[in-house]
Amino acid sequence: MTAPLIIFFVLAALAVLGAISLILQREPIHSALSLIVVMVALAGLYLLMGAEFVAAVQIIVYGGAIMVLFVFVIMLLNAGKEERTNFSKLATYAGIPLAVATTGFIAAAIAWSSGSLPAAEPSGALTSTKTLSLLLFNEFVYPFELTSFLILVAILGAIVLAQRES
Amino acid sequence: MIAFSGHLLTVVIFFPAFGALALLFLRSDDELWIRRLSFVVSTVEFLFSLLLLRAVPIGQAGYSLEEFGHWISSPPINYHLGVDGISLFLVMLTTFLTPICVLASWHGVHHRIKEFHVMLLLLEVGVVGVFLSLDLFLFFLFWEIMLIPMAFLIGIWGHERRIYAAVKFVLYTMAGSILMLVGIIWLYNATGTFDLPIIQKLLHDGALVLPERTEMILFLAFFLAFAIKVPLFPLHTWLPDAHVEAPTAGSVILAGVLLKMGTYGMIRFCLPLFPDASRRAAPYVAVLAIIGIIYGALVAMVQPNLKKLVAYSSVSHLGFVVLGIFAFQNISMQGAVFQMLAHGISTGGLFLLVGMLYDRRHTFEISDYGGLSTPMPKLAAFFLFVVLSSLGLPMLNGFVGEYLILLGTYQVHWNWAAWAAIGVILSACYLLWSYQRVFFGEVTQQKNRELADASVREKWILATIAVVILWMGIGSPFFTQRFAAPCKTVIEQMNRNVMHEVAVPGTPRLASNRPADNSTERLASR
Amino acid sequence: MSSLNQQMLQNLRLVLPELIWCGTGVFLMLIQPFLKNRQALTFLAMVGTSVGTLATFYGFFGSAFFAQIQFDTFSLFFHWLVGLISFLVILASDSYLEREKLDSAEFYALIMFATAGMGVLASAQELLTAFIGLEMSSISSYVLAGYRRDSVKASESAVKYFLLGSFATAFFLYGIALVYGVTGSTNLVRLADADPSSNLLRLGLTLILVGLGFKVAAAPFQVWTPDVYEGAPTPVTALFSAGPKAATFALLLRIFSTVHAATQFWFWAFWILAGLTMFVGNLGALVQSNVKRMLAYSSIAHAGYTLVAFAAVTSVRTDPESVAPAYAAVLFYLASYALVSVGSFTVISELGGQGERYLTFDDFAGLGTRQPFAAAGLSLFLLSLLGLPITAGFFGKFYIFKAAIHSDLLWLAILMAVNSVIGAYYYLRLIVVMYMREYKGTLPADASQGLSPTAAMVVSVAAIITLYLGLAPNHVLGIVLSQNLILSAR
Amino acid sequence: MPTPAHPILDYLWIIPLLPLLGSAINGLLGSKWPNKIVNIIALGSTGLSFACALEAVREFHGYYETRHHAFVKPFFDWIVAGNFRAGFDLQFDQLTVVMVLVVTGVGFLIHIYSTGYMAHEGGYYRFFSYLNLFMFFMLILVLAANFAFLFVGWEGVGLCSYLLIGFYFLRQSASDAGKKAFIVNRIGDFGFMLGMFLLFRSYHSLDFQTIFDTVTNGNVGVEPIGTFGIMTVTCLLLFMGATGKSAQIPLYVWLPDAMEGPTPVSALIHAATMVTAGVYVVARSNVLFTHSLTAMSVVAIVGCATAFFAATIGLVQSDIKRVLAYSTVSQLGYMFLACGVGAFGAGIFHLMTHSFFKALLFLSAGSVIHAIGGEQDMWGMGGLASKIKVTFWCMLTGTIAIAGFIPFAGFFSKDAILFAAFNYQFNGKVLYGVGLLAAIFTSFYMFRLIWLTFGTQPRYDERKVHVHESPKNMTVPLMILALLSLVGGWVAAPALWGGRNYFAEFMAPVFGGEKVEGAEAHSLEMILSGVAVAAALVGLIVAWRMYTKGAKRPALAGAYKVLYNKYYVDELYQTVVIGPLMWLSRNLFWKVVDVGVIDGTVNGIASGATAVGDTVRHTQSGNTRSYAVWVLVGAIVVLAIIFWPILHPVLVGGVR
Amino acid sequence: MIPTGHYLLLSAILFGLGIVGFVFKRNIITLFMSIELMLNAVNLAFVAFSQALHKADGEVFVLFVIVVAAAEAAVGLGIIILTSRNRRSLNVERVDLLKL
Repeated sequence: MTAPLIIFFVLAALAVLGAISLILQREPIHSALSLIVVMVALAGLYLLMGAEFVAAVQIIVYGGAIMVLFVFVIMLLNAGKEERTNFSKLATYAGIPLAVATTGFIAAAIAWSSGSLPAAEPSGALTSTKTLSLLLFNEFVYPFELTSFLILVAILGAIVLAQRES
Repeated sequence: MIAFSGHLLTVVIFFPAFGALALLFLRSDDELWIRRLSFVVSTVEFLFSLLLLRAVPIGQAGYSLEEFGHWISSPPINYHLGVDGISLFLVMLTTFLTPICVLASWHGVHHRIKEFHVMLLLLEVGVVGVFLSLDLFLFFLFWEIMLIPMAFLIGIWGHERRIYAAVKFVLYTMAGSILMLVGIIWLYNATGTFDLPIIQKLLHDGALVLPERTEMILFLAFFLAFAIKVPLFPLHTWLPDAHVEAPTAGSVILAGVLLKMGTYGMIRFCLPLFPDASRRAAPYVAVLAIIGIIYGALVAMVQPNLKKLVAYSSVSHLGFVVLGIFAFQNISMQGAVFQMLAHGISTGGLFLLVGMLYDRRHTFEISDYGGLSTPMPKLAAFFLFVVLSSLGLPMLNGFVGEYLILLGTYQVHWNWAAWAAIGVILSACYLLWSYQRVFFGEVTQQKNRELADASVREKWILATIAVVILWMGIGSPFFTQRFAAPCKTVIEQMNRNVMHEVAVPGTPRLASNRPADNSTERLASR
Repeated sequence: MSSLNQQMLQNLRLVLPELIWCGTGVFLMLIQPFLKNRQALTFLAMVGTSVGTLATFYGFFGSAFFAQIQFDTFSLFFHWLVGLISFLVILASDSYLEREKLDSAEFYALIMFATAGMGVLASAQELLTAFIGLEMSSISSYVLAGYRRDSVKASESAVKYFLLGSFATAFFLYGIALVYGVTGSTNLVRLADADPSSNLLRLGLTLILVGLGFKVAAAPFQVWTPDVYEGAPTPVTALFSAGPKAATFALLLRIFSTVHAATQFWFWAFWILAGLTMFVGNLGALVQSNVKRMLAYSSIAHAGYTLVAFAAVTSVRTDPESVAPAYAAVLFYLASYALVSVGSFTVISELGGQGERYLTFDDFAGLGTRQPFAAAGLSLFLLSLLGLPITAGFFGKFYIFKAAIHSDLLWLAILMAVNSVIGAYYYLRLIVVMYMREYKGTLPADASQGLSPTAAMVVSVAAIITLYLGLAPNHVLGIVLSQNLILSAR
Repeated sequence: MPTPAHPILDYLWIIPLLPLLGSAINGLLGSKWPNKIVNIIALGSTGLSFACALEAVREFHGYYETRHHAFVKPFFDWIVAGNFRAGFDLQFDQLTVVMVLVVTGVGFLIHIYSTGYMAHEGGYYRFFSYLNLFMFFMLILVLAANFAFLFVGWEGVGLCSYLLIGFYFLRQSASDAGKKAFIVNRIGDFGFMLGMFLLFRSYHSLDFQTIFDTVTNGNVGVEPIGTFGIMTVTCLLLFMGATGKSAQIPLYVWLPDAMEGPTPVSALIHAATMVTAGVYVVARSNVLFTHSLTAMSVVAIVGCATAFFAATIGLVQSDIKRVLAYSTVSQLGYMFLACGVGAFGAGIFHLMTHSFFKALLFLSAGSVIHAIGGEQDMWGMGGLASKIKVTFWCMLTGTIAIAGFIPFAGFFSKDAILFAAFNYQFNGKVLYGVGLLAAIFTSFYMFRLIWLTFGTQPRYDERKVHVHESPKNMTVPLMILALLSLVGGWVAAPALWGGRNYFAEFMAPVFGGEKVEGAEAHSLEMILSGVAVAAALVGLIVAWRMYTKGAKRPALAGAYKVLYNKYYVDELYQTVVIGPLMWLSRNLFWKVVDVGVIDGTVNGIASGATAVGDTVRHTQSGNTRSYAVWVLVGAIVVLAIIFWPILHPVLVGGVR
Repeated sequence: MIPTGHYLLLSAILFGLGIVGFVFKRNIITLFMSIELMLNAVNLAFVAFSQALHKADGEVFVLFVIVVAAAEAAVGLGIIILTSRNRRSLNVERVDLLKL
């Protein structure tokens, strides 16, 4: 077993555990922290694959900005312990099995056909930020510009929704 | 006159719509002028339809006054109109009954008078359109359009359970017609056209041969829609409700014309387009028709409600028509067409009369009447006249149709005719019994003692109906000679691809010493 | 450099509508502090919408931005459609916003952005761009759904829409990822060359179907629809039921007409979704007592009808030449439904009274005499939904039937016929209530006295177009049937 | 083609048209007119019609001399469809001569009588309108040249019968009787119509001449007895119609009830003319009937049975008109018996004489009822002979005539029938025996009627009832009819002493020459005549013994009760046919099948859809978590469909 | 030498856990976190494919996804705040006024 593989498994385990913890924690704040763990683990994996810019963005924007927003809202709303109500009979009895079944389905399909995938690229050749930016401003310039409007929408939406009645 | 001579059919179809439009400009509390205007419009419309009479030469099988215009290019839907001997009289029946309905509603309809007449005229547009369309799509369009004004007539101006009846009417009809739409589209898929004459020509030339199963399915899709409209047993239960709840004018149009759309559809579409399927289905259809004849009559006999009784009598009478159509005999086919017209007049007349009674007493229960001959002898006389026409007294219109149907049917299926003829007995039973209970005997209820006899308006309505009844009963060739050729054509189209001998159940023994005859009837019977 | 500029300008011409719509949105936001006049804002928004829509004439057929965008008759059609929808919704919102005392600048801005998103969806040739477009319209929609901040129902509507919508988006995105993995690209042109037997590709497309199926409210992904539609401000509901749905269908059509993986299994998927959706929508609507919610269920049913045409498109029995009418059926149906839906929700929005309180069937009793115009308009729309001739809905249904039968989907056609009859029942019920029942009790003082002029305009426009499409469907059909559509999609 | 030499024959329609005009004028305008004007219209039209008929007969005489075939003239088309044509075609031949004269002549007399009888009734104009209408239809019936047009008259007279029976519509029993008459007739018409259809199927025409010529010239074999060939079926179906119209078993039940109508109606319609229409049709179709021995036998047996059966009921009836009604049924039976045994001429002869004396009897009975103030029960009469002498003598004439005493009309016709029956090849003796028995009964009940009505002491309250003789306009027709009852049979009289039977000879062109009678046959006829007169005497004597003195209404018991209640046939029909049919219609067809099953299914579908809709609605729980699960369900469904090729072997394999 | 399949499987598992979280959690905020988890799984898949295919555009997609996630977070949290203000509860099961 090579080192990258070991690292992979460690990070993968971390991510999975973080995700499970996210589910099992009853305090929202704990869940949020668990999610951050997942994100950090994923960032590690990105690095492992050589996607350094993405890894950085993952940490900075995702782990940093977005999750801070979550934590902030949790604090703001003073969200207490999650109450585990079971009003939905369907979700209570069929929810987890169906979720697992769906996952199993997807996972099985992927496992089944991963052989047909292009050969896996070992970590090494890092994707340069330049390549990314060229792509971003050439091929993907239109969606990129659209995202600016998207963010504008988000800002507008947040303002509209969160403002107090005058 | 010259200006629209090329578009007479368009004028006949849409003139009432303009009348309706004109009505909209009247103030809605200006009752008198609303009524007058709609009467004038519908009368003028009737006069227009009389012009058609001139345009349909006696003995001509094809369509006259054809109008053709491209409407939608893909799929090719055309504004294709035409009139032949069969549709001619159905159109005239419609245009004849509409002014009468306006008159009949003069005092019977009290609220939303403007809307009422608008709906009546729009209904006329739809019905006339159905009869004059030669494009399957156009036909379907008018077929559906006419539902709405009818539903409104029932639902707004009807009686206690009017909403139930209106909804039932629409849903029943729609259930059938939507399947017909599927059938029409399927047929289009097979032929690439909605044009009826073209499809007929394709079938005739053998350019189009529908597989057996497809033909049957298509036949059923069309037939179901028509059978519901007719209504054929056991699809008839919308009819009593619709009739009982509808206002008089609604009942008259419903019984007089709308039911005929079903039988008209059978003649115009089912038989010529799907001859083999029709032939295979005929025994089953005939059995249903016969059940309808007898069953309708028996149920009519025990109805405590006068209007329901007339409604069930329609089930019985229309059973004759269906039987006549599906006997595939020239004679019975002509009888069926004639019966359609006759039933329109006489059952329309019955509904008018029942409506007049209702206007006075506000009840349809037979038990609330009794002895009405004493306070209203004239109305009683008219009622009896119409009853007699309905039960098929010779020299009145009801007889000719029934007689020809039975005669024609008998030529190939004596047992069908024999069973159906029981209906002739039963019709006398329920009609005379109900007439007796309503008009004969002592007046039992104080309220009935003071009832007014027929007013001048009512007398005019009834006299018109009576004259037509008599005329149709005596001068039937005036009618039959005009639709003889189209009927014969239908039969011929039925027979064009008879390759093999189709065994006709129940006839052979008597047929043994029948002289040879190579008329069309013989062909049809094979 | 200049050639690059030149090229850029050419590119921009193709996205001009979106730019104008977004620009109007930004402009509205900027001017909001200075312009308090609601009607002026409405006017501005309408000008923006119409100019954006008309800007399509400045464009040309072709692709732009490295084949991210494909501008063809198909996208032209949807640009006009969403433009028209937004125009009408904005017009209809005017009186609503006044009555509910809501800020209009943000509202219109959000609609503008949503419209731009739908425009992107309609012309996207690339899944990622489509995703951004989808998100633009979705995120705007989430906000619009909760725009009545003080309303408990509206916020619930927003939260449900948001949570479930994001959930579905995740599926969609995952699907894109898988497609990308198989084809090495997210461009639909490349997708066409992909090996249709690849399981990963199939999985990806399936997940995309789940995501988009959610957006178009196909059963069993329809669950969010009634709740969200009911809770959202009615003009917004009008928008939801017409715009995003149409745009998402556009994308779905683009994807699944491109995929050569049109095996019988896609066909069966659409078959079953269509059948389920029709039944769920119609049967659900059958038992509603709230008109708005009834129309929400009905919108599910209509998505089902549209899916019938999808089944026809993907049917293995369909030969390539004859797929065109099936596309046409989808497009025509969406157009006819969208107009009718906007029209009917507009009437509902006017009649609901402040806080949308008078929306039960009983509140509609006697409307025929109380408000003849509103009742007549609503009736016309209901009849179109019902599929009665001389309305747009009839031809919509007709073309779908035709497509279905052409592809030998007889049973699906029959199911659709059965559903049409079920549908007829509840549409008629409302008409019956309006015209044949008297209003019981006294009319509340704050109940609407009549349509506002703007709403009346919306109703008139929608009614006229409904009738126009019902009498002369040829012109619109000519557009949707033109060759470009097929060529570019393939 | 006819020449101008025959003004009436060429315009033959004038004969039926006149009464129609009279009817229309009176019916439409008469309500406001005094009786006098109504009289003028009604009598004028009928009288003119009678005159025209006479002229037509005269012209026909000349016509036949030169052409030797019936006069047939089509006037205009009535129903045309395909190869079917029914026209307003009129025919005039020897049979028509008899019928037209009887109808117009007796009809005219009864019209006159009615002006007196109905003078004080309400609806005077209506009555005459109906009566004229009846004349019209009856004339159509006898003049028609094809079956379809004959059917017009056939149904039309049924209608008039309905109207006139129910003339006193305030009485429930009257309107019931009218309805019953019409419906029972309809049952017969059912057969008649089918018969017509079968004829058309066989001969592609309904014209008498075409059909009869085809049969006569077409080498159509006679269908032997016991077989049911096409001819037999046709004839039996036609005969079914005849049993309805002419009140034969099993459809006779309407006629006794028909006595609810005014008495002149009973005389005209239910004695003299309409009820004989069945006989007329059978006679008219004699060409057909003679080709089927089975049908002939059936006709004979039914006729004979009816003659006997009705006579037995007549024995005990207490209502004067009912006695006459059953007598009519019985006499009609004789006529059918005659036809059945091939003696069509005798049948028509009896038809004619019967129309004289039965009209006479009815009118006299009417006169009695008129005199005694409306009472119809014979047990409430008695001793009237001295008070209403004219009526008494007329009635007595009629009674003698019907009983068959020589030389009255009835004797000759009945004798001819019995003689023909005696000679009939299949069980002729039995038919004769039963017929003779019926003749005894006839004589008995008729003389019983005379004694109960006119003999002994009054049984009514003389202080309350003022008996008075009827006015002239009633008694004069009586006297004319009495005369006819006496002399009406004399045209056939010479046959009795070996001379010519003028009547039979006259009818020969229609019925074919009757069998040439040898001397042996002649002596037999003499013997049988004697027997017949003896039989009448027996009846007379028994009646005399029983009713001359101290006659009292007998207690209802035993056979008497059965007879009095007409063998309970009405009750039988009621319980076996009508009751169950109504019950079934109401409780099974309407309430169970229609409302329950069919409408139940329809509404069931609707409520089923609503129920399913409710279920669908409840999946919409409002809980976002549930919704998420639904999305998953959808995802799995779609995944399962798409991956079915892979999934399928896995799943199926797993099951295995 | 890590096969792409490994990454993909991990991505699938994380995606699945996101689904599980979505149907299991009740707090709206954590529900939303589950969605973020799913988006992260998608990102992982994109990066893995991108590396496997030697194409950088997969990573560009990740950037877009992150931006979209951010936008969603802004709006989503706004909605959550609104809801909690209106309903005084963050339990998604208690937000069930609209139903049937």
